[in-house]
Amino acid sequence: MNEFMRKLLMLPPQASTLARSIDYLHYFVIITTMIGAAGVAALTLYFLIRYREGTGRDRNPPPDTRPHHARGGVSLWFELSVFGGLLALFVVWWIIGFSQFIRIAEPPPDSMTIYVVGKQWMWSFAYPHGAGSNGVLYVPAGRPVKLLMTSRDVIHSFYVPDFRLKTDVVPGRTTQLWFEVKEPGRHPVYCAEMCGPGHSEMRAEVIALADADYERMIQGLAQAQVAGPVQGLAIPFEAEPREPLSLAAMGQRVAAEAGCLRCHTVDGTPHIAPTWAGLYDAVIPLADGTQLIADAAYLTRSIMDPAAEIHRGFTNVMPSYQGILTAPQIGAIVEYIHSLRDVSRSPGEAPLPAPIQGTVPLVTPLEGTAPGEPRAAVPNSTGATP
Amino acid sequence: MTSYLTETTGIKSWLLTKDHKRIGLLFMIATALALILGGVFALLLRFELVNPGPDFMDGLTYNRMFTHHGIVMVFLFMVPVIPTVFGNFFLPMMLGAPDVAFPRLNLASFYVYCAGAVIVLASLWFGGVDTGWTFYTPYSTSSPTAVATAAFGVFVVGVSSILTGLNFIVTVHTLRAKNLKWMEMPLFVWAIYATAIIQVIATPVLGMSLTLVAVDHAWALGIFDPNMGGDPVLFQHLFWFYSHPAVYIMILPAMGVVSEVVCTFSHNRPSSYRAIAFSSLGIAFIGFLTWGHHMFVAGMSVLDVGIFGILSMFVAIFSAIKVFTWTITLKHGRIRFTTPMLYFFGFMFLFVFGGMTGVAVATSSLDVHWTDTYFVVAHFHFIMVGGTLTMYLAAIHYWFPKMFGRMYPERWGLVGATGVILGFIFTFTPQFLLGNAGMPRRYWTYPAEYQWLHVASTAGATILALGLVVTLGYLIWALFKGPRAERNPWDSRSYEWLAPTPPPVHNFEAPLEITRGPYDYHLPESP
Amino acid sequence: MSDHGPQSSAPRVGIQFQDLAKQEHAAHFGMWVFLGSELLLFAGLFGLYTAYRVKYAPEFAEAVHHNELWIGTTNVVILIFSSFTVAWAVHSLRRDRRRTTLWSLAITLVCGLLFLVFKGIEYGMHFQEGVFPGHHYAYKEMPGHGAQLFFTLYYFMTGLHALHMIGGLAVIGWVTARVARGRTTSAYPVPLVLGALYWHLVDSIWIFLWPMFYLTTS
Amino acid sequence: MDKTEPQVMAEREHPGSGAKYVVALIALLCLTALTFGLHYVTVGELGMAVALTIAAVKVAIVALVFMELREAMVATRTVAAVAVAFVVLLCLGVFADVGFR
Repeated sequence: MNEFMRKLLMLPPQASTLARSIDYLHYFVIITTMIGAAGVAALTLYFLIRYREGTGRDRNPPPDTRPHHARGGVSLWFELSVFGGLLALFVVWWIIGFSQFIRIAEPPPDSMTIYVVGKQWMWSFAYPHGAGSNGVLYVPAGRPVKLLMTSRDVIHSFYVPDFRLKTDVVPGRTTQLWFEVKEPGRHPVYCAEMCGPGHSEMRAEVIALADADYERMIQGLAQAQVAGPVQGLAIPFEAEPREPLSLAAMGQRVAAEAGCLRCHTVDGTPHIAPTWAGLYDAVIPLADGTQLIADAAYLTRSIMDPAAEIHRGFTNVMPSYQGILTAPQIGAIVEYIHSLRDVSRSPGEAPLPAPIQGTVPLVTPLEGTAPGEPRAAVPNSTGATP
Repeated sequence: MTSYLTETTGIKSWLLTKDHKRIGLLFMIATALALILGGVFALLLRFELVNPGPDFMDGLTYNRMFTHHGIVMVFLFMVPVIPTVFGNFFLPMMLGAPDVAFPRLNLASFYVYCAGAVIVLASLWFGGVDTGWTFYTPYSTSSPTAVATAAFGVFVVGVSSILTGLNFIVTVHTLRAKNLKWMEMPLFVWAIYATAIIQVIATPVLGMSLTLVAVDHAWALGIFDPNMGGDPVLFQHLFWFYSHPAVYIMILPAMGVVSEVVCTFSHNRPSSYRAIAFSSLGIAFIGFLTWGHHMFVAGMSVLDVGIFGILSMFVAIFSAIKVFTWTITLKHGRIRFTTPMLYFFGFMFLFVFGGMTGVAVATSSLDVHWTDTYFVVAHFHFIMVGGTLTMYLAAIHYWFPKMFGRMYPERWGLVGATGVILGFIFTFTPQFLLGNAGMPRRYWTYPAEYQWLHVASTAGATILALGLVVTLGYLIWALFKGPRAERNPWDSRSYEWLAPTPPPVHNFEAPLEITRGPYDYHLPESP
Repeated sequence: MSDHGPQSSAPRVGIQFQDLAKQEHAAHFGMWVFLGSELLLFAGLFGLYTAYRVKYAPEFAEAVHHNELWIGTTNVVILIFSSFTVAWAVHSLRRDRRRTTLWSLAITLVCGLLFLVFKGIEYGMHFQEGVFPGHHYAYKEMPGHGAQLFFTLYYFMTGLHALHMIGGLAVIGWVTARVARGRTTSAYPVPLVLGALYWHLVDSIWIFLWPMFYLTTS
Repeated sequence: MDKTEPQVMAEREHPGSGAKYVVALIALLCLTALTFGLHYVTVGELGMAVALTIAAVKVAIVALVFMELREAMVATRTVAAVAVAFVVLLCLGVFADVGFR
């Protein structure tokens, strides 16, 4: 029955744990709708034929002489029960639908987190282990996955028809979406909010892997064993570290490799470029006399276009990293700067947070850190700062 | 007595007329041009979608095309069409009044509409707009296209809408003929009155939000710009505070036409006058409480999802009351099956299906899958085209004799109506399935598995367009060659039929005194 | 709004109206519908103010503190007084006291201009500090997004209100001229009544803007 | 609904005393002073609520006395009430989103 209805309505496969129950409500609602519309049309047609002019039936009832705005036709009780019943039906839809919506909106506490960045016109994914991918989202099957999503430019919408899920990806905010894929497989991802000329090419793919495959995949020990060509803008998996890293640790590594730390210090020491210590969310003076808050948006802009807003007291010597660093890499650097937020801007005033040794857990508590709490762990993986 | 058509002659006597009937005809020409333009855009879109890959457009062109299809159809056709054409022409006549309350304001409204339309179309010249008719920020404030021009044009059209609404509200309150009580007004008047309330209340909010977008686009005010702490979702709140009630601006007048058509041609009084009249007001007011159901996945609070979800369920009940009342009205009638009745039959199926899928998409968990897919596209076209456009066509046929003094050819009418309704069903039923299958809206290229449904939809659109062309053809023929019409060819009891055909400048030979209700079919016709 | 504004003191009834009372009622009622529509023009901005105030409560309070309380308060008193004078003008016209009417209207006009002058002074003070709307905002002491949005809204709402003020001045000026020429008299005071209604609406909106933008609540 | 037109005519022909306008003016100025004084005492959202409530009372006085809503027809009063109600409604709907995210 489920399969028959699903195929009849051309619904895609029910790949997430929530999909089937949502589809059941779908069948209920659509069947009722069809019965309603067909019933009204049939009744109308019946009356149109039965009471057509010249059949003789048209003169059956005695002329109704009550004023035209008096009630007529059918009994009040009949009407009330029709509308009461209809309203009750709609309210039942609402109750089921809204309770399902609450389940859709609240991820289970044990979900693993993946960061999603939408930008014109591609999807980037950053994993807790520090790896990143564009165009293909790898997830473990059978485990709840929570996506924390934001946009670099305009509103996008992350839509996976096979999961029956979609959430807008809004710049300046983080929205979330969670799902649990039932089995390993591939599922198309669309952008569902008009975002410019490339809107219809802003597609991606979710590839669900068995747990063990996922672990190997993400640690770079093995390539995904998935049959068939990769669709859309899929770009091969990149940047697999040898050991699991937090996003901030990943940022630290990228910053070192890309040469950022040759000019930017991380302990507040004055150098060629503004220090990253305590920079995040700080109010900084600009060369043109204005001020702004060094938030994620500003930091990102400065990496892409350093000359636009120069910190007062510094000369611009920095090249643009647009096209050199990938979106997840930039996100990781910003996250790294974020992790240095509570470091004092002038050295000696406050002790630096001690570098944490060793590896960090697979699922890092990055998103849970509130101001005042210790920042995310930063393993000193690459050794000395150049 | 000379008719309003021939009382004075010359271009100037038309362009500077203060006669509500002539202004109605001016609007009829202007909105028909908008319909043709929007229809051409729609056909181009449909033919681009025949193949999954690019055909004769690129992404930007396609985006501009659907944006202009939306803006032209919504703001230049659907919103103004029935109130400004048939409301203008028949509202005063149904009240037994010689004109609307403010005739000069009425003419001003026409020219403001024209100015707005010209500005909207001028934006095409300046590179078009590619944001969709919804103008969502921050895309709309950063798009390099002529967003500010188009937004300003829509603002100006909105002013016209407010002026018309204001005029109609005052007309209903002050110009009812002697002895014409509120509960004896024809039901079309109630529908137009309820529409006018929405126009006056909701349109300024749209005006303000589009002004914010236009100013932001032009001078970077950044009130919705996330880089400056703004919240783009707030724009959606303001936009839908107008644009959801705007759906009722579009459908309520069509419902008014249904009430008139069904009573006249079934020769019966409405099974409950009060139910139809008051549900119009109910729709007008409850319709304002549901705007958030367009934003379930936009990052709105779960609380708001719940509130707007349940309120959306209530508004559907009022439409259900109307549908039910119309159906029962047929019972024990003496039904004459004419072209307007065929449109009515089509309406009953399309509107009920479209309306109930509306309740379905307001069901929050289902909306998560459906929103921004072709399902929503199909749903609102069922309401807009299946509801409003069919009843607009029914209204043209129903009132054609009174407006022009000639009859349209009935057989051709039935052929045209069949084409329109069948074409419509073939166009939009596949789109429901496309939406179910997960095809997002506003895509110009798409995965190949969706192709056959797109081909079916395009074929349907072609039939729909042919139906409309046939209709336009025989109506123009009938305008000049149709047989002369009597004063009351449908034997209706509504008051506008008491006037001569076509009516003289101030509508009635003598001030009308109301002695019976507009649906007193048990009484013999006595003018 | 008075579609059939009489050209002489003898009122002319439009063909569509049954009598003069209906016509007066139509004009009056139409004006009220228009005022309702005007109010809704501000509704979106009130909504935005609500939202951003919730989101940036501390910064809003600080920014409110920065606005010149004395200017806002003087302006609220000025407008309340002008509302009284315009009401008094209507009252006097109905009693055929043309001189009082004209004086009341003149005071109203002066009040309106005074309001705009104060508003201009305040804008000037803001500009000097670099408090500009939107991207052009450059005030160093309050660099936060909340303050920036507050001032953008401030410019938008007070600016829109000032535009209405200018419109109101034009209407009242036009009515004053009509009264002075004896075209609007107690026989048909509708143009003055309608102008006054509009003026009161502009006043009422400022009564709300005053606590929103000037009374600190930190 | 529009049965009260004679009232308008009556108001036009027999204008009442002007005292009510003076009383209204004094009341408005007193309320303004009260708001001004209270804003030093009350703080935070409570202060805003108090200030807006007084503002609403003031606008009610302007509408009822200066704009003669007290003598106006039911229809006119309905228009005023509906317009205000929809402004409040818009703010509430937005608040229910932003305040509860």
